[in-house]
Amino acid sequence: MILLPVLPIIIPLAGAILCMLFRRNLALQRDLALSVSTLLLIVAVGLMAYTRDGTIAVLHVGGWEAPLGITLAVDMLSSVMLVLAGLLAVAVSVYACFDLDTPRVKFGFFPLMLILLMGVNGAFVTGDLFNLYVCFEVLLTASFILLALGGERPQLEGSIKYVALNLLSSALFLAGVGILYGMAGTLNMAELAVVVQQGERGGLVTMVAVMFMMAFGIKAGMFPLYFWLPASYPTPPAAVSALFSGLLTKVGVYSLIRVFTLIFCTDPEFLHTLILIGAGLTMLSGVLAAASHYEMRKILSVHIVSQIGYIVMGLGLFTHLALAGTIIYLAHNIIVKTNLFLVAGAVNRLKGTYDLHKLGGLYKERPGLSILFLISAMSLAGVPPLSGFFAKLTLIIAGLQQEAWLIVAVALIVSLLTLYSMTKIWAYVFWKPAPNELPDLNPMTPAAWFIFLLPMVGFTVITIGIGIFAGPVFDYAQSAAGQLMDPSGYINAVLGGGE
Amino acid sequence: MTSLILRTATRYMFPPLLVFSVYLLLRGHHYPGGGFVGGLFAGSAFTLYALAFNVESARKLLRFDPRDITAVGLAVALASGIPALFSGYAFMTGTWWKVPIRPGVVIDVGSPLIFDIGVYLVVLGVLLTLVFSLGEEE
Amino acid sequence: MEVLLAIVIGTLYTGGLYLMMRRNLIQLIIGLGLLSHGANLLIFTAGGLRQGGAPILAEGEKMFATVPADPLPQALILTAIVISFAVTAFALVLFLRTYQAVGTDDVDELKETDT
Amino acid sequence: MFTLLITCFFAAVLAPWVHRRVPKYAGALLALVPAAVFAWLIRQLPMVAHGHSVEQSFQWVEGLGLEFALRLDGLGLLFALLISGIGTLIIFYTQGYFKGHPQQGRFLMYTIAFMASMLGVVLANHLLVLFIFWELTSFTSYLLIGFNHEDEAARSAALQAMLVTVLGGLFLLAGMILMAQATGTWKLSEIVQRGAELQAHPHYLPILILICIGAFTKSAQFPFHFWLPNAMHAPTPASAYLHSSTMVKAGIYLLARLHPALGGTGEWGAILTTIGVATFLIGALMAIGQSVLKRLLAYSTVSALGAMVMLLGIGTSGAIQAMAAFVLAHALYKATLFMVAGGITHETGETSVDRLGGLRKAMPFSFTCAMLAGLSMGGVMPFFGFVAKEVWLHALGDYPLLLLATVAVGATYVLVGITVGWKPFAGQRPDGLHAHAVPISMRIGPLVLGLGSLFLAFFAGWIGHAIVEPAAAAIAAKDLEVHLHLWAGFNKYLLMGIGTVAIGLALYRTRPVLLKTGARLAGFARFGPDAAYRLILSSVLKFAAWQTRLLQTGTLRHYIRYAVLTTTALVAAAFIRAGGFQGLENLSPISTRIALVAVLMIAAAIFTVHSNSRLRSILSMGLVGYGMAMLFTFFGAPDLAMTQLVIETLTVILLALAFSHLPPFRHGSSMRTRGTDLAIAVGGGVVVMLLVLAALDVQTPTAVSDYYLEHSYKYAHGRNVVNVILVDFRALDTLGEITVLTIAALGASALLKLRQGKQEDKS
Repeated sequence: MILLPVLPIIIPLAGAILCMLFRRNLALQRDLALSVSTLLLIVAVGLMAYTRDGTIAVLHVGGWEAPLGITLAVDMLSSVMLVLAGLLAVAVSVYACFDLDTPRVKFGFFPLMLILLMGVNGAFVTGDLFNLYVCFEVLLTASFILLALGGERPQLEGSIKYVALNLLSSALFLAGVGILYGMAGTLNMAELAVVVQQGERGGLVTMVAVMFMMAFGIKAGMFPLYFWLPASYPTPPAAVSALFSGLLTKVGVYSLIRVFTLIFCTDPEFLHTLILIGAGLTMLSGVLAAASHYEMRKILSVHIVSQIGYIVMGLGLFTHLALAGTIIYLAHNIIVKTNLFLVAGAVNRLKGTYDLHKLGGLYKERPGLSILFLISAMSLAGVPPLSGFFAKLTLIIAGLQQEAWLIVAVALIVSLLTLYSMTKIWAYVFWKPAPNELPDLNPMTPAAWFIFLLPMVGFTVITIGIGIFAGPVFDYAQSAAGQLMDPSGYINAVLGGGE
Repeated sequence: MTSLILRTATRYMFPPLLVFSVYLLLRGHHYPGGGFVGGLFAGSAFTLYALAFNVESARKLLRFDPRDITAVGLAVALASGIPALFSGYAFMTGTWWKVPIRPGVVIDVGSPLIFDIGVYLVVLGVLLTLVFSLGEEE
Repeated sequence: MEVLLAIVIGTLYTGGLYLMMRRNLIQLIIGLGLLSHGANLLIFTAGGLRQGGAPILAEGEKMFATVPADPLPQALILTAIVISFAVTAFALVLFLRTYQAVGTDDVDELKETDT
Repeated sequence: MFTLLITCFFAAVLAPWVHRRVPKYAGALLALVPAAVFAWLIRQLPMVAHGHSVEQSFQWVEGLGLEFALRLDGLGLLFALLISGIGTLIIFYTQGYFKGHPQQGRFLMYTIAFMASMLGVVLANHLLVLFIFWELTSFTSYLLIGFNHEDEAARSAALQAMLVTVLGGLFLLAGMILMAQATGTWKLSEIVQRGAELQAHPHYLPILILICIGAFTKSAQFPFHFWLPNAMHAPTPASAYLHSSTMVKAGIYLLARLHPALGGTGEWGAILTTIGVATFLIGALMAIGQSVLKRLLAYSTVSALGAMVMLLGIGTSGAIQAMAAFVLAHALYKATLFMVAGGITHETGETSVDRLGGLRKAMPFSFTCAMLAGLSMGGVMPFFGFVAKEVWLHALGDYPLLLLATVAVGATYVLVGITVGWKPFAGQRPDGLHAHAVPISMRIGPLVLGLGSLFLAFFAGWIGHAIVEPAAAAIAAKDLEVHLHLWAGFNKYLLMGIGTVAIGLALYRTRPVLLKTGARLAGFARFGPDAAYRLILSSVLKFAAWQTRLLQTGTLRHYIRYAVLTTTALVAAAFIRAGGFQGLENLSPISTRIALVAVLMIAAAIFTVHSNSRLRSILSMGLVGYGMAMLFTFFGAPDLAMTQLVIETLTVILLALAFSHLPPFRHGSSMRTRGTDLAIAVGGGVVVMLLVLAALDVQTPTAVSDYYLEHSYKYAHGRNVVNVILVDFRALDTLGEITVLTIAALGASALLKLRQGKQEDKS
């Protein structure tokens, strides 16, 4: 374990540096991005295999044993997140080869994407709170630029909201880190966990915990902090939206899960109840917003919010089963949501618009694309036996076990509304005849179109696969949740010298 | 701002500022200073130059595209973590070599110093990228 | 002393937040600047104030004679300062570009993407 | 069984491909699949009739207790036979109905997928497996109802059917999970043995209600019945299959299946009987006023479904037998009538009974089938409908009111039977009505089922013993003997049957009057559940739009307000929860120079906020930064001070550079807004201040720093500990940090250049 945990950070960085050095060679950048993403996926799978039996891969960067230096620690949750990030990177790289305008590529889409991945991966592997902050800044800065790069009015407007609120969140995060350091004298999350458990100043811990909840809540897109998301996510090209929707909010959620299972579990009665309330409101508010929009990407964007509610619901319930549900939901959502954005991008590619009122007739014209959309949409709505069904099922069983009637009721109603807004897209874009003859704008050859669709096919196969092989998936999530519920393994691995 | 006094002052200030920045970089490990401040000072020297004359001539003076300097700096910083791997240590473990500069005087040169040089380059490159492109904006 | 600094921090946060809620883009940036000053000072204060000198070992010494200031918060703040400089610089350009594209620096008028 | 299901789904996936290869015989070819299933089921018949069951199971999601468990018993067999048998005929029928239709392949795919799902529902032995297939039937039904997808009405009907059934499905899911938690098992075969345990559980009533809602929505019980008539926008083969003979019976199946577990209590009887009777009557009443063929049939289906629920609610052995027999009889005649109706519409393009007539010559074949089915529906000797009606009346012997209702409703069935089976074929053909005989593929189905209604009646005894008895035994969870007779002797029930037919004939005579009354009463639909559905849907949408407008205002300032307010409120709540301050300790003395700097910083900050001039505002912010640098110097942080100084200067320069491109401050806010904002901001500031003070109270352990101070020179070869931390101890942070720097600069320059590039493009 001298190298493996740090590879997800340094591989994309190295790739990005190469891209920057070969600024002018766009073809090379594209190939680089693709190969780096593939390499990342391989590394992630390697880490997953290594941590499969519950071992935690620990690396003390610089050879400074915890808590002196920065320690990277990869557990099952981290490695599944890394694998998903890798998958997403590969898919988006392939997709981006066809769907991006040259200026955007020229001004650094690929290096930025790689840096974004570096930040995201860093957030997943790090075991150090301040390092987490740095990783957040890395991925945020990269995302700011990716968002704004088009330089068009909506993108710029969206970027401003995105930047302002995320910087506010960073300031909160930083303040929280500072206070926590002042209190515990360490930044290592495992040691923080130990100190916080022992400390008698529970009240202060709870206050700081709330700050972290808010800081990550903004990034994750929770109610009532999510408003930057629908303002900004629908503005960039589909490749960027897909990348964002799949990764950025999920890093926020991941961090919430990490700190609220490892460090801030001293006062679940207050904190986790707050999270649960937030989860319910997030689900509801997001899905209602989705019901009121008539633009494909906007609907999908506010659905991100609503889905975050489900993911966080498991954390709020804070039981073994609920966390397993959260993990399945995370994985499911990353795959399905990204895919929906890619499909939306493909629709736009064909027809030049995302407007539900203007679109139509694609069921007749493009049966293949229709099926790709339908499967993902139904998976999102939780139609069995796709991935979304098992994710929701686990959460609902967990909720009923806790007799948390209200949140279960909300979750069920929201899933009906999700179904409603997904069928809305389906009815308007695919079933309804096109109101005006829309020209087919697709200049791609059938072969290119096929490659363009490949990532979507892959994701669709995965969402079906998760359903069919729900057994092993569930077992994995269950073990990962077990690690989270009993963090002593993590703490010992990090502080006990590791390897 | 482009007054004669500033220009003349800049002409005299520029070389010492640059030297000072390198000095800050090198002594940073033991005294206040380091890559950040060093890079900032070096950057400030060029910024001053750009303010006194114009961006065009500052670019000429620099010779390299600041973006390349940044990328190279980042590469140096990243690469400084690699040597440790060859001796079987964790990534970024400090590796130190004794370098005799004069008979009898031996100084420690280590990978963290190389890392700091990377930082210096990045800060310099970044500052100039920003200043030059803002300065070129009309 | 700490109480005094806490008041300073509180003021910086108040000022920063207030400016962020104004309508001008520039005020938004200045607000962010104040906010990051506040956060840095917060880390500094919360990390413990010690007037024992800089954490720099004098030439020839092997140990610190008196307990110097805590070096770790300093390193953190240094990182935070540089990051916030970078982000502020980018935000500045972004705002500039937005002003040029939209023709206003009034935050209230930037609502095309919502609703 | 598992293989059968997989084969069916596989066939569904292959259907479009088959259709592309052999467009003319796709239906016939694909019909072989359900036919094979049917054959297999028939082979199991003797075994099941002896009370055995076929079981199969393997693990799916062990952690959740989800086993893919299947079980074929009497009840499942009855339904599975209907599903596969009618399925075979329908798929074959489709070939003719959709002749030359480009999307026939897709229709076949959906239909076969539906069939497989439906088989899954009746074969499942695990609650969740049942639920999965249950949802799949809703989903395939959506695709089938919306098959004519360019028609707005079809789309909205599809959505309605799906929303209603899926809503019910969600209730069902909750009920199932609670039931599993109450009984400790997911297996249906075990749950039905734990009825007593379940009925004593405190969650019994909620479970019962949840399950009932699920079943009622699916089986179109009042007040959820409205989706079924609207679902008639589906192509006729789908209506005949899903919305009369199979899918709508899924709810009935579920209630029957769970009868041993949930049934037999007062609550069960009350809920099922009330809803059943209401549906039974309302369906019949609504059917009277209809003239569109399919809607007429749909309402009579609603009524029939109500009857089944009612019989289950009564729950005596007799009622259960009657229900099982009626399920069979109803499926046979109703599917036939639908297929005939489809044939008529297919050939004439006409949907309303009242514009049809005189078709007997053009469509003799359809006429025959329609008569057979119509008579069975009317409960006339010697049809199976009659046999079922006899048992039914027998079962209601103790309930005079229900008997009365049954006679009344039975009369409307007679009316419907005549209206569909006789009316279009008799009398004069209206002008301009063209008709041909239906193609062969569309004849087989109605013929087989129509004749089935006749023949089964003659083998009533055997059917009763082999099919109805095992089913009824499974519902009642005890052994019972079923004796069905074509001729049960001359008794009062026979008289009632005859009376029913007579009243029905009389009703048919007065049909024009009834239609007029019906039309007059149509205004009441405004208060009906269909209207309620629309109202609820549109209210939800309105509320959604309202909340979105309210929250997503587009104004950044509001978003910041929400964030600051929430944070402040929650941190304050946590502060209060912690019991406020515990007193301040460990304070260091105030020195004058620091106090001066602090005051300077506060003043500069206030001036920054207050100033109306950009330059002064920025310069005073710079002053704050310099104040920070001074503080850093005082507290032993020379590196920090230096960096802060340079960075602050650069920031001011950058801001000033940018200013030349920006206008001066123009947009003020009202005093009130400013006041509110100030209050919010002060709240935020105060909370942060409290946090800092609270944090000071804690003795800071500094083991890590102490290590750094002690070993920095020894192990990391550096005297400047801060620098050593940056480039060695925590070098990874620095690496991240310079990455941020790099991309921020890159991004800024790209943004600036992008525009220059654009301008070049334009010129």
